[in-house]
Amino acid sequence: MDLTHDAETEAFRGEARAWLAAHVPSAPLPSLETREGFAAHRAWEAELAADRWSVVSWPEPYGGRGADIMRWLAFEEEYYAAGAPGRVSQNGINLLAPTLFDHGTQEQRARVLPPMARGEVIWAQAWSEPESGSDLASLRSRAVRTNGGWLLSGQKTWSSRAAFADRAFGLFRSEPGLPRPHLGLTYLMFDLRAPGVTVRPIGRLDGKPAFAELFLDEVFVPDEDVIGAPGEGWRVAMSTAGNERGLTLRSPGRFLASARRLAALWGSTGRDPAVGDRVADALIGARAYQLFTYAGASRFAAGATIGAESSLNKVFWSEYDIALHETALDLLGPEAERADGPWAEGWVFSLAGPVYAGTNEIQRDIIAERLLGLPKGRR
Amino acid sequence: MDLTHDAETEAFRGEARAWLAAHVPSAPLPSLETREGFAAHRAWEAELAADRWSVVSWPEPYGGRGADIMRWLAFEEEYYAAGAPGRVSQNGINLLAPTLFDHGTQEQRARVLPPMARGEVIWAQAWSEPESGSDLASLRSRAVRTNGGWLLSGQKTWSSRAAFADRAFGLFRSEPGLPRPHLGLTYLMFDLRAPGVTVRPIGRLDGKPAFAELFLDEVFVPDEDVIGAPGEGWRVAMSTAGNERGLTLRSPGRFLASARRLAALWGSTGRDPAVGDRVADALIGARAYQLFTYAGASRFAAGATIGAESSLNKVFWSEYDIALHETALDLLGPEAERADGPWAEGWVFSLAGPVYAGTNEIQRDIIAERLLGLPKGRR
Amino acid sequence: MRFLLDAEQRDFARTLDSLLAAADSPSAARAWARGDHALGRALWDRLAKAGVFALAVPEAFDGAGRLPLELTLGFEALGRHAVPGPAVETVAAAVLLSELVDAGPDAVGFHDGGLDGLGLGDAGPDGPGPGGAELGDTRGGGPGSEAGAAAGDGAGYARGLLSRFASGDALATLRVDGGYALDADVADVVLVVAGQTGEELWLAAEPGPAAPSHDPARRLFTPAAAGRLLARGPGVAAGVERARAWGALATAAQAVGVGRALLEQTVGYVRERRQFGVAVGSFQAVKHRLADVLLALEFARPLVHAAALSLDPVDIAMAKVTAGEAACTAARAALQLHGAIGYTEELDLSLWLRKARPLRDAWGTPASCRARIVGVG
Amino acid sequence: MRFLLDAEQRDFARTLDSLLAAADSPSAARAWARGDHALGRALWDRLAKAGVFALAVPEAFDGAGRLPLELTLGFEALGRHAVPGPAVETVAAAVLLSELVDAGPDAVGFHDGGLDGLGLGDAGPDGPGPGGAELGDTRGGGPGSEAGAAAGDGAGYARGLLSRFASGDALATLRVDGGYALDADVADVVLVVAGQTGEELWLAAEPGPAAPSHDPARRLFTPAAAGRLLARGPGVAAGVERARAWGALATAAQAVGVGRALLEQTVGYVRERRQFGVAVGSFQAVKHRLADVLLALEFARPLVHAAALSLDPVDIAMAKVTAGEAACTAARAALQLHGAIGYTEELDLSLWLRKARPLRDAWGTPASCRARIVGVG
Repeated sequence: MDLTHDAETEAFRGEARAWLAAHVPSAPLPSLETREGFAAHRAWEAELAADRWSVVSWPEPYGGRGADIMRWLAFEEEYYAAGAPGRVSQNGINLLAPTLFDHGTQEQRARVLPPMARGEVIWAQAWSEPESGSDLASLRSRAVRTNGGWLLSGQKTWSSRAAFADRAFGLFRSEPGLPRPHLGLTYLMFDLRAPGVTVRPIGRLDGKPAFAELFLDEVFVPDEDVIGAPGEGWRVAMSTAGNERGLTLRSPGRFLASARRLAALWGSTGRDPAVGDRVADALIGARAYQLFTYAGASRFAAGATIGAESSLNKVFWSEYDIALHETALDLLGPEAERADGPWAEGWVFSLAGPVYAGTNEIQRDIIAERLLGLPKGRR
Repeated sequence: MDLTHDAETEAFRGEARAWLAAHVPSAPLPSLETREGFAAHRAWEAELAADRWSVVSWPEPYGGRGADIMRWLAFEEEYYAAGAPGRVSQNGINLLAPTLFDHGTQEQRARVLPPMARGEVIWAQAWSEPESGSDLASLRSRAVRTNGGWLLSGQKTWSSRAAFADRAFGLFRSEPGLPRPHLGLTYLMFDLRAPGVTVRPIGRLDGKPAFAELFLDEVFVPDEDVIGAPGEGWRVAMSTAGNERGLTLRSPGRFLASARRLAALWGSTGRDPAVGDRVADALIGARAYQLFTYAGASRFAAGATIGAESSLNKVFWSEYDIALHETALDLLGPEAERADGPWAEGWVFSLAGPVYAGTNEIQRDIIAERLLGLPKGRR
Repeated sequence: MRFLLDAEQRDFARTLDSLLAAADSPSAARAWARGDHALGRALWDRLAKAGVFALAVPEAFDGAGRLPLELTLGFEALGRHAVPGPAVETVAAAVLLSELVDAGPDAVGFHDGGLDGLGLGDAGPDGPGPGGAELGDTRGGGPGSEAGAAAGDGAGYARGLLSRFASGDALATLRVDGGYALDADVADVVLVVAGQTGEELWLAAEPGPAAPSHDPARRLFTPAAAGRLLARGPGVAAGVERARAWGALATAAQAVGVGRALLEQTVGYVRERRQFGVAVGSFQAVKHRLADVLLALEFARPLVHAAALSLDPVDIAMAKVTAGEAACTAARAALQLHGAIGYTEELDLSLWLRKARPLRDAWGTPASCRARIVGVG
Repeated sequence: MRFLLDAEQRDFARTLDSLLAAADSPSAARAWARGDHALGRALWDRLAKAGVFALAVPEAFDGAGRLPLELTLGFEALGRHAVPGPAVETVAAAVLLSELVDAGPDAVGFHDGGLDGLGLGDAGPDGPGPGGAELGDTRGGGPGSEAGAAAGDGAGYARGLLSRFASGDALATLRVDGGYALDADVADVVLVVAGQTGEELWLAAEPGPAAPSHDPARRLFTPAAAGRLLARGPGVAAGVERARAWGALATAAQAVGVGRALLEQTVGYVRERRQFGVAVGSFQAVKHRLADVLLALEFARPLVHAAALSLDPVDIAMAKVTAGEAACTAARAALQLHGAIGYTEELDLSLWLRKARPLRDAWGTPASCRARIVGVG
């Protein structure tokens, strides 16, 4: 057991650090949930990609560096420590790309991944529907077979990034009436500017259009944009969801950097002893999360898969993130009311953590049932 | 709306304060959960009773002063502020006596209450059975009709005070096989030294025999010791349980005094600013609990009954009590490990709060279902 | 001792509730956030007719006398219906000004209308002032245009304002300790407390720069201590202390109302919303979370009422911190139990969700309240 | 980077677990609480044979070299099985004594066996000391009977002790900063750190008065700094600092084991126990509470392992506070979900329940750990 990165990882880390020091914008970009900020973040993705820093864990042919998970973690630590911008491409990189690597065709990977890596095509996810929030299997949007492809109809919601994104991916019911709701779903990619698509941006609590409703009316999707076999969408998607909830949804580097910023804020606001314990807890939590992730990554590197313990990960970071930001707001005192302060957007963002990617209630059910073996079914 | 006690109450308060100042033992009595302490507390009950301070809210013929609820609250504030001993008679005074006032006969009241008021007969409660903790209606101990009375058989547990008490009261199944488990129960009083009774003391976490198991083997109870009609025990008991969980189970005076002691401890240990907020919360909580109780008492005085809001009361004080004691232990630092310190017994006692008199899980179900109208049944 | 609202008080609360329920306050709040204050001012007129704004104004100035308990009922209703505007600030201004006109000339020197901004005369005559000084006069006045105040001296002007507050005719805002003056763009009077010891009270000429709040129906201004120096002296600092107490009390009451609204809407939602084939409200985790919200609110409200009865600073601090935390507890639960829809500005729920945290911190942060309670602040 | 136990480490942990599961540790803990130490010492012998007590002792003194990670595995097992006795204290004493014998004569002066309590000579010869000084010799020695130590000088005596710690043949306890020396009545060696700057190390003659702990298997003694002055100098204070670090680390690991045991027993209980016609473990409130316990433990354990790898004081403080709080979280949940039966000393659960809070506070309270983490302690 050791916590020392190998020389190759440290060299990689050093290279990343140097590049970031030279390239990270000195002033924060405008919020990526605004039109202006979206464009600025897209440009930043291109800048990352130009020097092959946008998708370090992908194979080289697709624009990556073939970094293993330890190097990816090291990159993320440097990335957030440098105060680099949020990743407007994260839906594509973290959710769609792993699915394509596992279930896509060679042609799909060659066509879809490079423009994703360069920020030319930004992806939105299209999982939820108005009547199926936590209960994803109850999806009702349809994919109807047509000549050379499928016609998508129905409504999706909480489609993050969709207000300004280019394309989207999601599940559609292609064989209705099967005995279990998980059956008969198909995983498809579609163009947000195709005929029949209406995008209605939804403002989140701070008014920024962080997601959208999608109205689909016989939107044509060619067969080449089906991932995996038709009807097998649930199985295909679950590998993505496992990934989403696992090690890569929130990298430890993000929280290590936030905790350091919090400690600096505490220092610069007079080291209020009444808040010291909470600052300590933020530092502890970031370190614990880093170590928990390292342990998972080590198991992963040793060939294990990430299972229900990803629910532990999800509950931890989502509650940690809120506590950290609320501590920062408390240090700001009455100033915390300002919605334009540097901590404000992070706080609003953190509030969604316990809700999305599987509510924490559901995650705790999973922890209790799958990790502790408590009886299933009653909630 | 006003928070000023009337002159009569203030005079009563002054009289109580003066009496307590002259009589409260200067050194704490030994724990009432020990044989020696039980005897000392019994003697204290007699001392209270000698000047009619043991049951102030009872009518004068039974040894009380006919104090209304506001005077009772004032008395309790003075009682705990004076650091007076815990009440070894509380099962009888708070649980059995209200039942006798509501459902007992004149003969029963005349026979049972005066010795209870004088501490000559100390009562244990005998509600729970090994297989029915929170699920009280599932009781299995039997009362079988016999000549001139009943024969009790079965097992009771968690009988508080029973290790050293004289008599006990509880519910027994007198008509088995009825369609609902609440039916066919009878409320009886019995002697803990009667033939057929075996008392097995149970040590609580700190080893003190705070409760006992009772094994009953055809214990004869005369008809005169049935309260209410045979078979009506559940209804009779529920009025007691309502009382237990209502305003009188924990008087605000107790927590006001504890919070003041905590603030003094904080002051005498250097006013650690990292703990100041928790000390403030203890002061706030005691005041909030006092005011909540005053509001309930005012409604009660105006003729209302105490309903499901007693569940709010129970959850509040039980969690408050633990938080207060844990703050005290934190102020004591490594000294907190000592089990013989002045805060130690209070802490161990507080830990039982969320479990007994209806677990807090059940109380929260009740709050959600009865006060908020959420759907019943699933848990 | 009768710690219960009487019938008249309950009627007053019920009347306000019905009035506001009928008035579509969510639309007023949304319009206010867009800078359109017409609906909001119409709401204020109706509340003023119901007597809400007279509750902090002495009878001598057309008020109801100071009735803090009734005021908390009013502000709980304002919170419950997300009424926008500088209501707490107008109450605080009313308390401050009435303290000033009651203070003697040793404690407070008023602007006498004839001197420049630095020269202060004695307090004005004792009787009710003309009260007719147009607010426009003073708002236009900079340090160089003091002649505009000749229509009334400072004390008379203050008296006139008090009548206008009581009638709902004027909105005020207040800046203390370098903090923010809420909604100074729409307030008819912008007061700024300044000076080393807080002994100067300025009538600001300009609202100053604006910053956004997490609650878009609140806008945060930083008016400069410039314009007209209305009053000066130790009585100003003392009056500000009283104003703060009332501001904290009214904010605590408003927070309870916000928390109640959040709880009610969430209970309604989880009873209807179905997931996995059952009502979300039948899950025990949901029930317990909402039980905790009710618990927090039910133990906060008595503290607010008791603080209104005593006006004791420690009682007010207890009420403020507890009500503010209860509203935040309610907001967190409401957000979680609504799921994604709760995270949008589209649902009216957001009008309350975004208010909880600002109210928790305004007019006394939890830290400052707790410090006062343990005697270190 | 490979933050995983290797096969050998996993085997070691598994071996200890089986060994202790077979050894009826609850009976040993109950007997220990009654003052009957035979079963407990038998357990120690078995643990010593498995190598646990050699893990803090350098190879030069028959130890395994210092292996902090393996030590945490051992102590997690001790916690999980509620093994009684001054195990952490013996580890801390071993670290302290080995630091002292490694320090130069400038840093530590040892008792040379020929002088009285105040006169200290140079450190003894470099090679292994006689190691045969009977413990009885020193425990009998008061300030006036120093001749009893002639069998070995201080350094040699310390070396001998280290061998005996490694073999499980001697138990030590330690009093620092006026705190408590755990189980000093049964410990073979009672060390007391004293002096203004903590530069004196005494071999106490008497265990001193006893006080009860919330955990009856722990007894708290306050031995006086009297008996024999074993060593003195700045190296003592430095060695105590290292000993504290190891003590905190071992306690953190023990707390994780206690938390795990509480979780496992509670999961087992709620799967079996039925109320209202269903298993208690099927209630969502019960599930979520236990999920939170698992969460706390799963995020504490990596901190313990990382602290063992670095032995950095901040890492150790993080591990200590997190493991201690996790154990208390587990205890609170275990107590609540067992209901009344959990509140009794009869159920073996109580052996762990009563350990959680003492372990949280021993060898570094949460407050002192957090202060160190933010750099103010």
